[in-house]
Amino acid sequence: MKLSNGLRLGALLSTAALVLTGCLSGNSGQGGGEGGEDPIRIGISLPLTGDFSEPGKGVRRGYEAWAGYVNANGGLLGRQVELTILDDQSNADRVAADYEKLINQDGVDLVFGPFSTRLVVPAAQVAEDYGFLFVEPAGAAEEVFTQGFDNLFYAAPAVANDHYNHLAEEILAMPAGERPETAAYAVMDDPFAQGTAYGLKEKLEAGGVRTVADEVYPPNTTDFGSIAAKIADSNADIMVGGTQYQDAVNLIVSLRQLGYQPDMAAFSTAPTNPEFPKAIGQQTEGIISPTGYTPEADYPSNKEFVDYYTEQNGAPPNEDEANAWTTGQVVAAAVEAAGCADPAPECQGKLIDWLHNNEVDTVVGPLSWDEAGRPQGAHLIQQYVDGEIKIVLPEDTKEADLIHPKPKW
Amino acid sequence: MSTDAGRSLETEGLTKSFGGVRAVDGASVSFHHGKVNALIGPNGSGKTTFFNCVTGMIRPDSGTASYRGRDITRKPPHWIARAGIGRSFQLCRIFPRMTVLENMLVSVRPRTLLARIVSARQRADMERARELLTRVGIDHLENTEARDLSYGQQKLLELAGVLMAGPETIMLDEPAGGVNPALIERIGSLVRSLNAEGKTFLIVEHNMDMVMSLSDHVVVFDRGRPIAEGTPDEVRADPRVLEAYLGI
Amino acid sequence: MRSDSELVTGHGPRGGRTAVRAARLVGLLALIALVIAFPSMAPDSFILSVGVVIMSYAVLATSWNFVGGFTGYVSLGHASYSGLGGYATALLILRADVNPWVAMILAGLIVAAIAVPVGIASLRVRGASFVIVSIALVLILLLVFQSWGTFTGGSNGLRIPRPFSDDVLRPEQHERFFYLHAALLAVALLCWWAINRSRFGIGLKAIREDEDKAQSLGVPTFAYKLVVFVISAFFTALAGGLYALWFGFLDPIFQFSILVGAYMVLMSLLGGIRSLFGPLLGAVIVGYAMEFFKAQYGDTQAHLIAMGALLGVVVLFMPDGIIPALTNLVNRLRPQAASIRELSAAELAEQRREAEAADDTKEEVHR
Amino acid sequence: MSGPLLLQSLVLGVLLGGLYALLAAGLTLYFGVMRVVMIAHSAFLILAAYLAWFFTRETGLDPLLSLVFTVPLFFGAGVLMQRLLISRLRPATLTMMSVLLTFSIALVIEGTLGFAFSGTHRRIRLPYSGAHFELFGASIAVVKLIGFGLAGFSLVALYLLLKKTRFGQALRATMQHKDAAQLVGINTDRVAGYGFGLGLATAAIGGTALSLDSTIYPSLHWHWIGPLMAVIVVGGLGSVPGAAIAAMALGLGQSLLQIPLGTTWAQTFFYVALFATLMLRPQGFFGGRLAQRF
Repeated sequence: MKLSNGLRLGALLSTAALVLTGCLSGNSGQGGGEGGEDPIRIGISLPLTGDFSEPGKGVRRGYEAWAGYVNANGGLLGRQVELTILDDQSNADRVAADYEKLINQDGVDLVFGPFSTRLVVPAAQVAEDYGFLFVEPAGAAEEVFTQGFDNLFYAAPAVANDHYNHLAEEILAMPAGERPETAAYAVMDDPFAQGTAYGLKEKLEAGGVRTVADEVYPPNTTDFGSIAAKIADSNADIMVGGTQYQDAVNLIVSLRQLGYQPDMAAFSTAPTNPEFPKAIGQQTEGIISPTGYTPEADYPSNKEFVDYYTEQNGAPPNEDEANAWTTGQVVAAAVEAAGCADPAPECQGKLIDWLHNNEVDTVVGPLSWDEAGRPQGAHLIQQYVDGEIKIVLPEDTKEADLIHPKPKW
Repeated sequence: MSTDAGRSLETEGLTKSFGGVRAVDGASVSFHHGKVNALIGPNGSGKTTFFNCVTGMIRPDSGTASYRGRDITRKPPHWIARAGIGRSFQLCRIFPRMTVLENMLVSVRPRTLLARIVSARQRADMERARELLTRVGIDHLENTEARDLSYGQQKLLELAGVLMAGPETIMLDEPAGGVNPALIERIGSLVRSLNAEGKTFLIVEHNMDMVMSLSDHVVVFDRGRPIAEGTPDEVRADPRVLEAYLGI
Repeated sequence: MRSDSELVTGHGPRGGRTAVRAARLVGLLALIALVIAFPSMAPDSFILSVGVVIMSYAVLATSWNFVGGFTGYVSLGHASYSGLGGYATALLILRADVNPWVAMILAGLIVAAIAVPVGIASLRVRGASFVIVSIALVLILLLVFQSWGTFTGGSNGLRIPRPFSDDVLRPEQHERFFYLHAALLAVALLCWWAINRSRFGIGLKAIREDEDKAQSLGVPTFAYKLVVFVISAFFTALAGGLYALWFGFLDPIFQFSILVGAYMVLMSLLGGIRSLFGPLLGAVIVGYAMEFFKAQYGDTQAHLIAMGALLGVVVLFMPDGIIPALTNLVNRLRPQAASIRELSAAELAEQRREAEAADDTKEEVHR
Repeated sequence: MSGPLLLQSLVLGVLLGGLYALLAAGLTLYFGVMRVVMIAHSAFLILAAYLAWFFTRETGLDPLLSLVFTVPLFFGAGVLMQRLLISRLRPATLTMMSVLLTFSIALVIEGTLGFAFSGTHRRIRLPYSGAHFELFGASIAVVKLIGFGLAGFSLVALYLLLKKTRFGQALRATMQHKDAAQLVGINTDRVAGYGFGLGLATAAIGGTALSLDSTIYPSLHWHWIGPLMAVIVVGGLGSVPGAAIAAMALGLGQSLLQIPLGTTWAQTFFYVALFATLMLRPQGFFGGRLAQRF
């Protein structure tokens, strides 16, 4: 009792603070790297654990494949690239702290974006504050582009609202008898998922397709009985799901349990997941999904990517991997053009300016951006045909014909 | 007020049942102001439940309780405490991780907001607390945590804490339970001297020697209601009491 | 517990007392000096940002400890109040164009007002309902803030403009916010200290020890619990608002998260809920440990397991926290600290408390 | 709102309410025997669902067969948990500390599931997952009916156990008045242990039922614990039939409210009911606080 708390606490805290500053700053001061021999260090934070971990891991595979490919082919500006990937645990506070750490302590030369719209905004803020170029593989929702970031670029063909553009055109061009008249929407309360479904809804409503059901559900909903009941009750001609993955699976099962059979069913993201056909089985036939990427696309760099990735990982890449690779390609193009890759504001400024004014050829096609970082394209539309997912729209790249109405599920 | 001079705690048809068992069953009792009252009865006759009903710890199902003519039925315990009734608990309850002195200071009743936020260690309160601790004989332990006291010391602390609140009437639930004869003697003499200073007592007790030597008025409980009352001698002579205790 | 008893300036030798006071003053000054010096000691602005986060945890844990430490009521849902504080601050700035600092204070008051009905609902009955309501409130707020997109920004989140002009660079922002958090912490600690020594505080501690007994001595337990609960919500909301101003982005799933509330509990409990500086110490330890383990072990789900295990160990083996445990250790090592305590006394008391609960029952059963 | 939709929602509400009822009965058992708010109940629910999924993945057999292992396993785990962990807590602070202890167990389970199976959403693929039949224009999914049947069967079994057996009598006595039970010679410690075991066994059954018709992921338990807490408060803490009735009522209410309000707002129904109960009738609407009935 004589040794007072204050003193003891003071001592403890000072020790802790010393240890803290000591341990955590162990590997600082390696930044810069003006000399040509040093590798170019690239910092990335990804959700490797927690709710977004599945796509997060896909993005990591894409980034690692890209780095491996670049290093095997002479590097960037003649320097090897080295990735520092941190886990943000699917948490916004962490993602900001991670970029803070990458930029300040690990002294990275460049940063790549994280996964998920919910994590892109806080991460982009940190990058902007330090003047870093911020190219991101996921974060397609409109909100990402209305925050006034001038360092942000989305490395995919289209923002969420434009994903279904080809499908909307196709539907509205159908002859009166075939053309669906009513539509039902079931949308996860997530900026990206809402962007895709409501982008289509807007266009269909403008074209005269009535909305007869519009259900929004919280992320991580698992009971879709009631939502399915309302959709089945509306008996809409087409069913649009603004979905991620598990929700689409649950929704489809629930709809089947109620015996609802739409003429067309479109879901975002989920059908492109390789787990999807395993979970749904034969009933995938005719399900439509937009995608920003297909391994079959004949863009110049795509074949190398697919070959290299398949060789490394034993399976062809998916959209997440492709978007990560695209991010690498976009940044690499800017770096090659600007001739620099270091954290200095002048260099990062050059990279940003260059991307605002130029087009980059990538595995998802040529990309260019408006001043807010929106890419100026549309997604391909895929459909399960004979158990395989195939491109059906637009006309010039299709691998199979659109099946309409779709078979029963 | 003059008509209320002799009135203390009174109940009318007080009833409380637990899951169909009537612990207190329409008890109508009155106790005498300024006297040492005792409430006795066999185990399970509802004395403690009765105690808890009148001090607001348990809500009675029906009936009324009043103190000095004021209705106290279903009032919260702190309200009843402020009306002038202090109580101890069977088996003794103190605040184990607070010091003896802090235990005493809990009983201080600030009335205004300002009085609540001033330091608890007001000179006047501390002096009164020390005085009472001296009176019960544990003043040397004031900075000890209450859980480190012996059981007897804890009982004395509880009594001192009740006194600190300055009640007119003090209800003691088995003050002699589990303590040694010397301490029983000490508690007895404390009750006597406090009574001489004008405090009313209401004691639930099994120790017949203590009851008979201390009390002025005895109420006998059986099956949740009073069956006899009077002076110790009258009660002792009452055949119904014998019957209740022997269970004939 | 010792920190409580130390406030009693007892009969001890006068010299010893002044020595204790001097030592305590020196300790306090050292702590203040350390906090003031931290930003200049930090080698880079990442460390500084970690400092801001830990400071924010310390404010949150200290705020939590108003209700947890004084009354012993454990709230697992204090993230409700920090989240509401953050959102109220942001919405006042964005929708009503209020000055950020005024907005933060107003937000604290609004949340305190919201806490009143919540407290009435959850504190009227003892124990279990309080915990259940605290958890339920986080979950309901998550749903509401997620769904009510037109007002709260919904799942898109809400970006909060900087309170300082754009030419204040990020490291400078960190430094300012570090000091702001430290100032808020100082106010919260001062308030805790003032309550701890007041008559109000004595009543609250009596509630923690034995609520029935406190009531029988005239302590208006419900009113006391409600008041301290509202104070706790107020400080938690200020902490939430200040953090929101620093972080600049709110997303309902991270604001209204049970885990955030659980961290507050873990930190307070670990440090010692009955000590003024317990939550602060807990926040430093847990905050540092989180950074350390993440840096060492990276991407595993293990942080959840570690946190769960740590909480379980604290609850089972060290419910009083580190500060009392250390004090006991120090006391035991010093031979002159002879205790009057008979070893069995505490155990006896425990048994009696258990038996005590039976008092009404016995009567019933014996008939 | 059309007639068939209303009927369909009623059917879905009843099917959902059955599962809630079983799980709430488990929570009530813990609270009854030990005054413990068992936060980890839904974590065990998810654990059981994962075990069912794992069982089916490894053996290819029907997930219902996993009950043969999980029910005894969970029963044993419950007994051990009560005897080794909960009973160590000091009675004075039992309610609060048990919340923290069970909370920490929930975190450990969630973390371990994430560690072992990653955060990926899992779903058992059943040949009959989409199967359904029509009843008065409403369609009833076979998997949901199996889940409901399991829940109903278990509830009836639990009811009979509590009502008709000596052990049930002892358990009820312990729930109503532990000290009284002790005084009449019941070994309340042992009974409390078995009560805990029974509670966890309901989580095993519920988890298996859940796994038939839902995707599962480690953090799913947060989604369940809130509504379950609301159910036991509305039902009256400690009352098994109260909890079952409240579960049915709230499940139906949520299902029907989804028609006008949408999914998200309908979920708040549970919490609104919780707050209303505490404001208006803290002892609960069905059965009373620690009801003596049953």
